[in-house]
Amino acid sequence: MFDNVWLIPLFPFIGFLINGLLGKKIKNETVIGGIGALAVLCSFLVSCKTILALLSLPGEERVANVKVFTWITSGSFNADIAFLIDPLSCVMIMIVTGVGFLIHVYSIGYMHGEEGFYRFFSYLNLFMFSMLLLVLGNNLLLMFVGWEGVGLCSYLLIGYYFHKKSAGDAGKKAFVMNRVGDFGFLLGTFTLYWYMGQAHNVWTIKFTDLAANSHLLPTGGIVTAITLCFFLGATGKSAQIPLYTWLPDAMEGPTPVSALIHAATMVTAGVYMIGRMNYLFIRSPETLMVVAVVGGCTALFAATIGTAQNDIKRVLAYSTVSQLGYMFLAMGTGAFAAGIFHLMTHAFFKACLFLGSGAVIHSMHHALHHVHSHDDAQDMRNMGGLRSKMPLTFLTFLLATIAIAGIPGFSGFFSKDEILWQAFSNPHHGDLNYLLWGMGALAAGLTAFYMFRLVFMTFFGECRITPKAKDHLHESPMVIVIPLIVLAALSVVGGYIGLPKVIGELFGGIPNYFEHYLEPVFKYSEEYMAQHAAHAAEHSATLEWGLMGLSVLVALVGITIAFTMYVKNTELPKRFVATFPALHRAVYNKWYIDELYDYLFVNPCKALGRFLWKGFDVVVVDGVVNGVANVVMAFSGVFRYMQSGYIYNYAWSMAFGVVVILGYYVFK
Amino acid sequence: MSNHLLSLTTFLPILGVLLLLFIPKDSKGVLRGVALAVTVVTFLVSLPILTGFQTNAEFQFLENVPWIAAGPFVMRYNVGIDGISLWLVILTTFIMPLAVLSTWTAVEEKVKEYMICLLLLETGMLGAFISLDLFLFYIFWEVMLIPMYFIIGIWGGKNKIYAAVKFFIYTMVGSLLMLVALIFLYFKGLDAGFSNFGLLQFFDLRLDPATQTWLFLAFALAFAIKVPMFPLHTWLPDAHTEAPTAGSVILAAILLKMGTYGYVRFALPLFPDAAHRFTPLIATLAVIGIIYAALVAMVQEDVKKLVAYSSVAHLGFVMLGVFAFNTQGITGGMLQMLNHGVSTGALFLIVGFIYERRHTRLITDFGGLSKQMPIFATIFMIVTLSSIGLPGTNGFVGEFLILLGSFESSLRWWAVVASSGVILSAVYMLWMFQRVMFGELDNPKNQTLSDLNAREIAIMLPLLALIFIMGVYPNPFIEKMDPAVQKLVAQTKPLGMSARQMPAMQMQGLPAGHPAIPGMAVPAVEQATPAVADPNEVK
Amino acid sequence: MDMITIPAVNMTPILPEIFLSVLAMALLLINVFIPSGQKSYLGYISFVGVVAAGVLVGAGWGAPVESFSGSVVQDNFATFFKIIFLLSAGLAILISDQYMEREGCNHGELYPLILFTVVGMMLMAAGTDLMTIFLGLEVMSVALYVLAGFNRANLKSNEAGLKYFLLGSFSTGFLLYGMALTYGATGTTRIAKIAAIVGQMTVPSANIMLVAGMLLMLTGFAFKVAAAPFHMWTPDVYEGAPTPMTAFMSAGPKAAGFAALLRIFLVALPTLQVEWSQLLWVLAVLTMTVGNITALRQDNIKRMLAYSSIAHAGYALVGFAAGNGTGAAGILFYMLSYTFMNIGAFAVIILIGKKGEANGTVMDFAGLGFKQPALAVAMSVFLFSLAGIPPTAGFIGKFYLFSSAVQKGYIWLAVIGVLNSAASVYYYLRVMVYMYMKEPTEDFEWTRITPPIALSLLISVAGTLIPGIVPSVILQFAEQAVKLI
Amino acid sequence: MENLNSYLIVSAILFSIGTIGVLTRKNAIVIFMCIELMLNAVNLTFVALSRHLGNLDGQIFVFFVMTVAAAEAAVGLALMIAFYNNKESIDVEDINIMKW
Repeated sequence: MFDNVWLIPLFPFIGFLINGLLGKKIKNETVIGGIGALAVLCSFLVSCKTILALLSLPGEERVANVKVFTWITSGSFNADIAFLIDPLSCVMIMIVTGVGFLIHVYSIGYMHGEEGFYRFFSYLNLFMFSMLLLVLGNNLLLMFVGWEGVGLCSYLLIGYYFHKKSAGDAGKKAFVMNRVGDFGFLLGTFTLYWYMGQAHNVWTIKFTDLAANSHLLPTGGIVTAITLCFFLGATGKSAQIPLYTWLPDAMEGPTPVSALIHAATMVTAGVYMIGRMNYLFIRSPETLMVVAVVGGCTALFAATIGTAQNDIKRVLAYSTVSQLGYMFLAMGTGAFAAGIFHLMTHAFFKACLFLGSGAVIHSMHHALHHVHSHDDAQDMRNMGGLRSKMPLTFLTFLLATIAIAGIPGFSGFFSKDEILWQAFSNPHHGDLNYLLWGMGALAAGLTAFYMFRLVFMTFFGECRITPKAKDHLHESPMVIVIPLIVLAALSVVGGYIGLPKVIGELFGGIPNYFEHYLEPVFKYSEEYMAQHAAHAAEHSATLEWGLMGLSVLVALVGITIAFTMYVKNTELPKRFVATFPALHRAVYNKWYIDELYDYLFVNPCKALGRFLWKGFDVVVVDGVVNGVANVVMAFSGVFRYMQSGYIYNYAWSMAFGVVVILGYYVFK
Repeated sequence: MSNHLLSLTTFLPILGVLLLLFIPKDSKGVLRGVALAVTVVTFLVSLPILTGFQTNAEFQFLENVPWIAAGPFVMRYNVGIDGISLWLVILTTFIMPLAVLSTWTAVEEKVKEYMICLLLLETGMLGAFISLDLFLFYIFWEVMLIPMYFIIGIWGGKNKIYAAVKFFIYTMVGSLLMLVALIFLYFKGLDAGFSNFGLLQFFDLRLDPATQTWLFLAFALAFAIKVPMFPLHTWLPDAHTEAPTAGSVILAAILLKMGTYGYVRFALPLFPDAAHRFTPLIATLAVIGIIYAALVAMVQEDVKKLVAYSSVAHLGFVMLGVFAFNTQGITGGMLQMLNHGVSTGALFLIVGFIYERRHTRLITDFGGLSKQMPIFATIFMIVTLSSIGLPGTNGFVGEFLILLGSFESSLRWWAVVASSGVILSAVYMLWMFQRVMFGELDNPKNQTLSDLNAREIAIMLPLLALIFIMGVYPNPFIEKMDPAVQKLVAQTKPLGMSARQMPAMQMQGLPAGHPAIPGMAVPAVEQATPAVADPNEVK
Repeated sequence: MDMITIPAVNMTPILPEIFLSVLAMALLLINVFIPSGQKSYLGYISFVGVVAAGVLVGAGWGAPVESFSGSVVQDNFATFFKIIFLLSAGLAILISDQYMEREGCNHGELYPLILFTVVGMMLMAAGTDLMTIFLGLEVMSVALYVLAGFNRANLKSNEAGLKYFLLGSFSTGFLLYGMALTYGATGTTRIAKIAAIVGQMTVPSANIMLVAGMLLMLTGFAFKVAAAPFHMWTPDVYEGAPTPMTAFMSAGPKAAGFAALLRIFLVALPTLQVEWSQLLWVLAVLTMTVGNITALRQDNIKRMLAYSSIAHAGYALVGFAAGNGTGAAGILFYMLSYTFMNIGAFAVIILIGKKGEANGTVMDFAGLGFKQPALAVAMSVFLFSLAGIPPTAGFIGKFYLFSSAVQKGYIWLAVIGVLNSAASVYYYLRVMVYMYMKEPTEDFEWTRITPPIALSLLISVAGTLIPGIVPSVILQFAEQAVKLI
Repeated sequence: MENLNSYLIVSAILFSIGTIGVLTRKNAIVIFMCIELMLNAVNLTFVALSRHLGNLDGQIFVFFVMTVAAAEAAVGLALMIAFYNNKESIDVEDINIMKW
């Protein structure tokens, strides 16, 4: 019944081929954009059909492998081009194609008039293809294909404005950091394959086979190694500490790219991957702890940086890093469903935010261009008061901001609160739970602060560009606004399919649909947890209500501070900077992490390379080679001068030979 | 006819040389055309080999006729191919027309001699791949050197003489020692009742470990120089930098394969026990090569040199795979040999294209070419990605199987280190790509560059097609070579281990709930020992 | 009155020698009547004579025929070597004409002298008595001294002749002394008898007189084949002698030296093989190494080839040290191919050279590759063959020689040999570097190739390439030749 | 002929004197005379041995040596004259244009 799932990735691929090969000839933007968007729409429709088909099955049967052809077979190793359909992959394809389609539509308007319009759409379609492979792949290797493929598209799209050096640098940085992660992914794959094979003669990398045999795996030990490797992969792709620095730089790409790749879909691949292999992760408490701590730290750490950035997209980028941290926090506490839930709601509101910011930038750019100003169209210090100029954008942006800030009733609240509650009450990490919750809650406050800071700086107050330019500011065309509205609506209502238990009970026992839906995927982990957890999960409705209130309170405090600083008393930030200059400088410069990495990795590598080349290759290796030659040559010189030209010398040599030979044999 | 297909393919280029001799040297167009036609015909003639090849482990298209018989020596013209050499033969005939095309306009002087050299080279290379007689193989192996020496030395860059002589003597030293080993092996064979240099019978000759060690060392040295393996690699960057495009392409795509092919066809099956003994050493050198070459490539200023170092790294992977001694590793190694031929060949072509336009290869002289040369940019990008082993391209399949194979074998920790090569390859290739293609188009000389012309695109298209075909659907390639690889795996099982089946060759499973990471080291070491050195076996 | 009965002597075995001697003497007479500008005709006549002698020699292939009470033999071994001598002489005659004209010393005596040399060499190869061998050696040497100094007006040539003469006579002293001691130890000079007597000794190596005799003979021949440390005359003489004579000297007399060595050591003294094998092992290594390494730094191409010829003597000694059938056959094959490749190379040198031995450096080959492609290709073939790179006769020869060492168990000797080969590649390649990879420094003035030289080049190239690709026939001849000794 | 050894010793001494002469003298003619001395030392050996062994081979050999020595002398002196013509010296110190 899932025979045609292969169409899902195929459509975007066809779109990619058409636009990539013929785009330059087509020239017509509407056709190119149309083809791009249509391809994704078709995928979306097939995805809808697929998820409906899936839902029509009973819970335990909701899993299917669809093989297209055999890809690699070598000895015991086998990898197919085959797709896995289960609730998890279905929810992912829905997000990817759904949000993807909206962003494609948006791009038609946003990229209007750009040089290489066709290139953009072909890359975007290629990305969709890769992402769908990643999500649908039924084995580790195919997932890896998508995994690297999205990395490539990310690279290409970040470097879309390739004539800007910063864009190229950012693209390369993203790719390389992803590769570090991929290194982990590969090692994880190898170790898993090798271990399962040699220990239990299960030579497979197919997810369903692995899941079926996961009971063979020990707890901890080798599984910790495997999962840590995979987690390294996840940190690369999903921009977690220590590999997060590429994501803010990735904002060099066009805004729709940031929305699609660097917010809604690609960066969540790490989360998806952990969800996909939950049966492995649950077997290693150590890894879970690492995941949770890294997630929590990233959530908090990125949030701090977000508070001091002035580039509108960078704020959102750090916000993305921070929100991804939440998802990992969820995964690390074994709340896989909650993590995926947050993944979904985050896709809605963060896509909305990015697209909104794109609309703002677009408008700003347009206005500044008109007056030939070279001011930065992305710098919030140049914005302000856009509320009146771009009402629809403002409204959608505000809704999404409220959602991300975790105000009750909006989607972000439900998903984030679920995570915080799980962080506090999960049975895995003991006393560490308090710290995890604390980090999460504090990050929530900071999130509310910097998001509202952004809103206030952008949409409120006085417009800070020249009045002449101001006249050119205007609302974006409908092709841009409609996706915003759809996404804003989703940000508001998207949370209701996963109501927390306590709230659901309040409204007469509405179940957590989302969790229920994903249950077949995580069932094994749930059961395993129930048996092996370090301590019982805490279940106290009162406590949950209390914590919920607390987190809302923290968010409100954040908003209030932002309001005070950026609307009421705009002198405050300056004073704050004056009071704590070092702190501000550190935060503003992103805690100097990039510099640290340069110092620790990049420069030593280059220096080592240079040394090995000039020092080792040229001096030692070639030195030996040429040295041997020179020694031989030196001997040549010596022998040559023995040839003196005098007969008696030659005669001496002969006589010497005779004497030595005779002497040796006669007297030996 | 069909039973002489291999000879026909091999010696067609020689016929082409005879033809060229009668063409006046000033009619350059005719000379080029004839050379191209000859290589294309050779390729077409080689296709029936591919289609007629039966997928099994046997050697096929055999020809075995007397050649030399004097004193104790009997050499026969004994040729044939199996799944391993099949692809290398096809690769050779496939690359040659492209190589001829690549210097269509770049080589303006001494065209006749140039084309003659290329054709002679083709015969030499094909001959070496199909030889099943050790002596015949050696002859072809050496004969290859001569045209390549001239190609580098005559049509090379400004430091061509140093590069050419270095190339020649470096290779000579290794191969002459191999010659001694070969003679020694032959006399051992005579003692065992063999009557000629036929390779296949020697596979059954299980020499005593000490002898194997010495012979293996001699063979391994010759092949290691050709591969080239760290630290014997320094001739390669020089040779590549100085050689004309076609020279570099052939050097990278085919000539280097001689080394790895030598291991697969000769060093491993002839001396399996010694090969196992030296596995840790060779794997270590291979891994050092991967990392080392990547680091050095990163800081190169000359694009061609960078690509040359990347070759060293890629072939490090091949060596690692081959020395995993299991199906995946060797299959991966073989695939990677083909991949490297395609991708690095393509990279050298690309470097040739811009060199022809700008007469410089310094990275700093470029920048922003994407704007001026979009088609070039796209092709360059694809090839770059193939070179760094992006999934979906050919490079990935080979690299993955190599790493997987070596991870399964005793070379687990080597595989771990080698895997980091995938990071480094991305660093140096993309950094280079970025500096050449991205950024401002600020150099006025670059602002007038023209994009690729039809000829150049025509050269690249087959390579691009292969990059994707081999990446997306590598199974036909694997299937054809699989029986031969399986046979090789069986042949190279060390004594005393043959009872255990692959992949049960791996050490017995870890006990469930084995302690965490530190525990992993224990089985790795345990397992490495039997393959590494069994003291009783040696003495 | 008693009649002196002349014993019946079978003259057939020395028919070629007689023929050549008579021809040479006749030429000396004819020379008187030929005006000085037309001495070339003597060359043509002698070339025809050499070919005719070749036919006579070739007819002797088959079962051995002894004569002069067993002091001369016509066997395959001798025949093979005689062919080599005749080839070297023939080629030398072909390349002499143009050179001698240019240097203004085309005296008619040249050709008879070459023929006398050949007669001497033939006696060396055919001699089965120390006396015959000595006689042959001296006939060869005395003629060679003159040939080396043939260009009377040229100081270098004078010096070459004088040096060769003094040192050659000096070495003759040792050789003779060795022969005397051997005679003393065995009571005979007949090789077969020596073999029989030495074979009966219980511990021949304890007989100091015999051992000393053997060693002294070895040193004497080592001088002729230019083995270190008796090689030092070689570069100077080769450099100074007229180029065609250098070519001749490097091929023929060297082969003759080996012929005598092989005959004496393998036939008369096989029971002492342990001793001389050891010694030759050392000599081979020393000779190869000194020759090759010194050649690396030579600019004068004749001198370079002189050192290279020392090195080649070293390779041949490898086969000799092995002392087995393969080694002996290898030497035979090698000497034959060396004749082709070396004389061929010297022919090219003659064509490059200018009056007064000018243009004799490696640098003067610059740009030859594309000015004279055919000539350069020929030179490349010779050089590749000298370097031992397939598919040339030089490679097959080296392969055979090193194989014999391996067969004998002298692996290290073979290893040192191939390493030497690798080093030698450098200086051979250097010539090719100049030919193909450097631009000519000045306008390249081209001397016409005369038909004789063209013929010699053609023969040399064929003789270098064909045995390289299909060596079977010649190798089988060589194997047969050494089977009898 | 009981005391063969004394003949042999004498001839060995003569041979050595000749050799040392070759090595130490600088005049080409003198060197050549030393070589002749060596050859004659050998002749003495041959004759003594021949007498001792009671066969004539050694003595025949001596005839050959003497003949050859004569021929050598002729050629040698001719070469020296040719050299002298060009260089006006036959001192071996002067015979070294070619070296290295």
